[in-house]
Amino acid sequence: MAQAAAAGHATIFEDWGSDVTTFKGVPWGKAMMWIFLLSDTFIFSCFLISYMTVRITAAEPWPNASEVFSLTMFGAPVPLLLIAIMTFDLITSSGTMALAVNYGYRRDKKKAIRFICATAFFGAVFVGMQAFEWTKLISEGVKPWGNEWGAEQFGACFFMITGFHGMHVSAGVIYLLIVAWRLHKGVYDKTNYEIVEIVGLYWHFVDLVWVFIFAFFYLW
Amino acid sequence: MAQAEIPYQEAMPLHHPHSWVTKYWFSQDHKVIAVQYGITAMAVGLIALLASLLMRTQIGFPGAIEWITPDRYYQAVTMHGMIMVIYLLTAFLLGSFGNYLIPLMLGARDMVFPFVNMISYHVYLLSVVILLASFFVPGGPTGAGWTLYPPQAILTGTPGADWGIITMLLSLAVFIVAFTMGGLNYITTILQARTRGMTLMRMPLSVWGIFAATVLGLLAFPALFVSAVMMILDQVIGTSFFMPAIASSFEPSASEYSGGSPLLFQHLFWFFGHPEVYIVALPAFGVVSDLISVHARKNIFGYRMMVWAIVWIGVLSFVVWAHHMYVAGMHPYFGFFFATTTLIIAVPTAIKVYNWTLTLWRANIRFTVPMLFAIAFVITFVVGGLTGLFLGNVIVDVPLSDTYFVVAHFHMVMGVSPILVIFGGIYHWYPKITGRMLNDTVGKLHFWITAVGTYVIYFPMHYLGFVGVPRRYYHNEPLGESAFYPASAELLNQGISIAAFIVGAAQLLFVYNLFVSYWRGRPAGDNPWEACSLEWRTPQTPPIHGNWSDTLPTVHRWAYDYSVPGEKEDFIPQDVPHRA
Amino acid sequence: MAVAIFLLILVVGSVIFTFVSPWWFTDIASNWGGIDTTVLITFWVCGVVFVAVGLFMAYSTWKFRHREGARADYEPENPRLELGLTIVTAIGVVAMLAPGLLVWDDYVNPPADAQEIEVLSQQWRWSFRFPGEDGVLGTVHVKNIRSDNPFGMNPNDPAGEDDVLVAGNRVQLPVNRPYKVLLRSNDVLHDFFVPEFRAKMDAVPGMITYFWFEPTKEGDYEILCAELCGKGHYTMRGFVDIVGQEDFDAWLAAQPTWAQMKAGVTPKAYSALARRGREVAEANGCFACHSLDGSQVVGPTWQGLWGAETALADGSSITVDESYVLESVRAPAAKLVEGFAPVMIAYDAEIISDDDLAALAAFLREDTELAEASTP
Amino acid sequence: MSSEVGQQHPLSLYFWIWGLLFVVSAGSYFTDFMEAGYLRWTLILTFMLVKAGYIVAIFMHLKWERWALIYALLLPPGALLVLMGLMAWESWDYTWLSRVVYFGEDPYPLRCPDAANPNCVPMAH
Repeated sequence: MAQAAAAGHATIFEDWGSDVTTFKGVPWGKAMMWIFLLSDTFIFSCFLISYMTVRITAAEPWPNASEVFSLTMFGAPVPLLLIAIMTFDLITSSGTMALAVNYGYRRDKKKAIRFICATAFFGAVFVGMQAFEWTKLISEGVKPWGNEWGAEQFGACFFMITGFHGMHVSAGVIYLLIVAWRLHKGVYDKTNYEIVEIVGLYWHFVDLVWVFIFAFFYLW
Repeated sequence: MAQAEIPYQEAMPLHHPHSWVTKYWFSQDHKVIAVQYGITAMAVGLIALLASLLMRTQIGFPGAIEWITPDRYYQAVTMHGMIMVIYLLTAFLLGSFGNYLIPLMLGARDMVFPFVNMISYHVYLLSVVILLASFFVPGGPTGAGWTLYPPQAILTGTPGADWGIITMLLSLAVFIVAFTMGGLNYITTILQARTRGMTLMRMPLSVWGIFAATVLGLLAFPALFVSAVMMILDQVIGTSFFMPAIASSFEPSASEYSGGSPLLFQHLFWFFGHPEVYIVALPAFGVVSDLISVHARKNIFGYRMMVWAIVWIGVLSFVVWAHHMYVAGMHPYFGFFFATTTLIIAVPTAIKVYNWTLTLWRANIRFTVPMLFAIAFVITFVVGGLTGLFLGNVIVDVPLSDTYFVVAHFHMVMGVSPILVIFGGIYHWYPKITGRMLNDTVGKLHFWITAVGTYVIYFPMHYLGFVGVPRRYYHNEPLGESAFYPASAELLNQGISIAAFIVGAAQLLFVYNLFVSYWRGRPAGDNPWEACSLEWRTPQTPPIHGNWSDTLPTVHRWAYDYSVPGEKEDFIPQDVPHRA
Repeated sequence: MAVAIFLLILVVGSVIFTFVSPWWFTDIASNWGGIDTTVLITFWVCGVVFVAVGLFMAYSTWKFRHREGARADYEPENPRLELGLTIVTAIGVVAMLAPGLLVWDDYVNPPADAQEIEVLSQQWRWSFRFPGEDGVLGTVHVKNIRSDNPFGMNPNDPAGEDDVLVAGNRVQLPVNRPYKVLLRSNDVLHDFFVPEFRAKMDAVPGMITYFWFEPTKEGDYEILCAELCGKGHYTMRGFVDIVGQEDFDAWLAAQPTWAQMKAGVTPKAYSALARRGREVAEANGCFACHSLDGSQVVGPTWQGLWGAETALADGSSITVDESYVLESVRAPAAKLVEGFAPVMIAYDAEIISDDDLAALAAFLREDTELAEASTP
Repeated sequence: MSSEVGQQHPLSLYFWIWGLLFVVSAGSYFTDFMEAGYLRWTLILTFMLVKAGYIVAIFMHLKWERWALIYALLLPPGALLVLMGLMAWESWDYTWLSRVVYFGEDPYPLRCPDAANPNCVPMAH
């Protein structure tokens, strides 16, 4: 697309100075999703900043995430194993989503639906692994109001941040399935299938958030 | 290209109502939703008004009504503040004015997603219901002050620390969901659904104010949402985000908390709270600019500066939040940073004031009721804005913070001022909404009592603050020979309370006027104020669903072509082409 | 016309009110004259702007009111005028901000010779701690707080042994010495505010905040809590008495140190039942409103209560005995003591059982009796 | 223009990025086996930003959007950086320090031998 960034910074003033639409070629739904994601960025950032604050101010030792989140494999603890698998799972789902968007714009409805469903599947797997992780941690004694290893905010932040992210993933899975179903029924046949890109934006955002959670919660 | 894109909007599917329910209750028409928002906000605002009268009774005449116990007093303080800021001002200025004006002023058929818009109102209604439910839960509503500072908000030394605070936070979270749905619609409509010729720099300032405020809302409410979630967790399941180790003689179970940070809540709250001030102020700025221009029959002075001032105020509002926390025990060096940013924001704000007054210069002022309210707004806002310089200048804030000076300041600047604009706006647009004029005599009576009364209430209050009378005191009786509450101050408080009762009662005139004029008002015609902006150019008054006839209007000029030299009429509407 | 007159009256009236009304700062009693100066600078800058804008509006609304056939000017903008106004405003802002920041720099940097003292706040009373002879305050933690360690002193910190502990809402300070006031809270946010000192700062639980000041005038000054701290917020008052150095030394010497308190210089030989009664009082938060040291907090003090003749709000009087104590817990409003607001909630048997209540009464009786026995 | 609506790019591009994301994630994961220190933090943040950049630029197609949209999305989070910076500063230089000095709480005596020393920076691990 020649309308791309290559067109230069001068387009900023043209676009913002024009009538009818400011974001040229961006459908209403896509504009709305972008703005929503911007707002959601503020929500997740505020969660992460709160986590940073209570962690730095904590006078009790902060439990070591890489030990807490280790799985025993072949008799030896492997740090963050499950988290790594979850990360790869989410990236996989992002890839399938990107393909779905691509096929959507090629008007290859069947393939688009197939890849959306694959994305939803990987998302559901992610939620399942998260449920497993929560169960394991709770049974090991990590509760939102305390744990055995140190600052009680560790558990509180963990459950809150991953829980909020997990809710986004779950909502995303439902959203994906609804879109796939409506696509199948032909609801969007008169449009350009931009709905696939819109749901894709949401899904990639969920993956994006995980990148930050992984770095700041599990690796710090 | 414009021609290529506009059919996208003209072909917009409109869900025309099929029954009473879809016409008035589950309507997808932005104009109906605006009225729904407005009525709900005003109804809940009356509760806030009652709460304030209870407070004034106790402050002016301590013990006169025994029913007002300290618990009830603090609950009234809290509910008054929260309802006014969130459920009345934010909801009215954005939900009602925003919904009504954006599509009409931009020449759009409706909001871009009418269904989401409709849901937005009903979620807002739900948040109001949850809020009102807090009056009936065990322990009553929260009495933590509208800032809801932990730890006290969730410890038993505060009224409503169990159910009251939970319903309050829940209601806020629901409100934020409602606002987000509405706000996404407003922004997308403004950016992507204007009519031909409507560039951003031709938009009326009302839309600019609402636009900037909505952007602020979408970026600031997340901080409140996050703190509400964390405080609910602290209260319900015993996490310690905001709760440090505590030794409370009232609540032994509080000793289960440890390591949290009360300052974190305050930072998050004001990271939301300060933009919130501008969420209320910017739409008011915009609307009042339009009112002044229309009724002074003169273009708004310095339109481009006005727009940039709105934008800069919006941007800066995100880096000034901690001026609410100068004496909150935050990092002492923050004072330098925040005092500087805060006083910088005074410059664009002052420019707006200059431009309003300069619009009056060599104008042709018609003293209609909306204009009266607009002028009263400017002088009230000048007082409120200038006292803001006291509180923003960090060291000056030290003796004045948490005294009646603060109460007087924020009531002037974000209580009375925006409400005067809301009144002005309603008197101005009521003819468009209903097709009838509001009664002028009742309107003027309402104006004079409100304008004079509020000044009498809040101007002297600053001086109580200088004396050192702290705010949020159930009663002020000094323990000994204390200078902070001389007998004369008690007299002053009685006078203020009496003025408050009169102003409170006068609002019934307004409600009366709204109702009676709906049936009995003089028919308004299409454009009673002879205004230029697009909302007065609809084919029908009140506008029908879909607003326009088969084609959308085309805009040729800005919204302020009043008294253009060489023209016969003293106003040229936006969709009139330039002469060849 | 009416609008112009309204604006004129408003401006002139505001100015007259400012100069005529009796309400202004209390006489300053600390070193913070700099604060008053910056307030005055701000006041004058803002006052001039207010009068100028107000009069300009009054004139405009009178001069340019609608007349038949009149027409407004068409003047979209005037860049020179706007730029000029912006520059003038910026100058005014700098004139206010610069001195403000200088004084703030002073405010947040206590002088090296400032003596540290601690103000401990809790719902709804003040206590104070002086560092003792070593000049160092011992470490503290809310986790250490017990009925025999109300300040939460760290029992293992030698620096705390000589700390002087002042319970009750009254404190003395010598005049003309700088103090760095460390603020601590046991429960919620409070704010130590003495209007005559101008200075204030919140006490935040879970951390220590500070401000500094130097009292310059002898006298008794009322302490106000300036941060909403619950339903008893308005009752959270106290006194700072600024006195001469000698008076202060004598007063301080009479206060117990932490070592003395630990050693139990004034031990009280309570019975087991009375000890249980004290625990009941602690568990139910009675001491938030009722002191044992004679200070009147929210409710009447319990010092010397037993057997005392007490005036009631309805004008009658009553002798405090077991039946009165029981009634006052179960139905506090029934016989209200004169001078107190009916703020106490009724504690039914689900909250405080009859046995616990009897223990509480025993504690009250023995507390008074032991105090009388130890007084010569 | 009219026929070319939406985003169409060769599939190979997505497979490339997909693969890169796996590689970067693996790199990110292996920082966990490193010694704590500035190098590790640099790597964590670099991998994080690279990953985030690929997702936003390629998968979310921001790279191909017009500057008007790109700036509208990338500038507002600057406010968050201010919040984050100030909160970090206050947390370690003020709140945490006051807890250590006055409450005698120091869980990391090795990390910070002289708690009153303002140059003593608390670093995790």
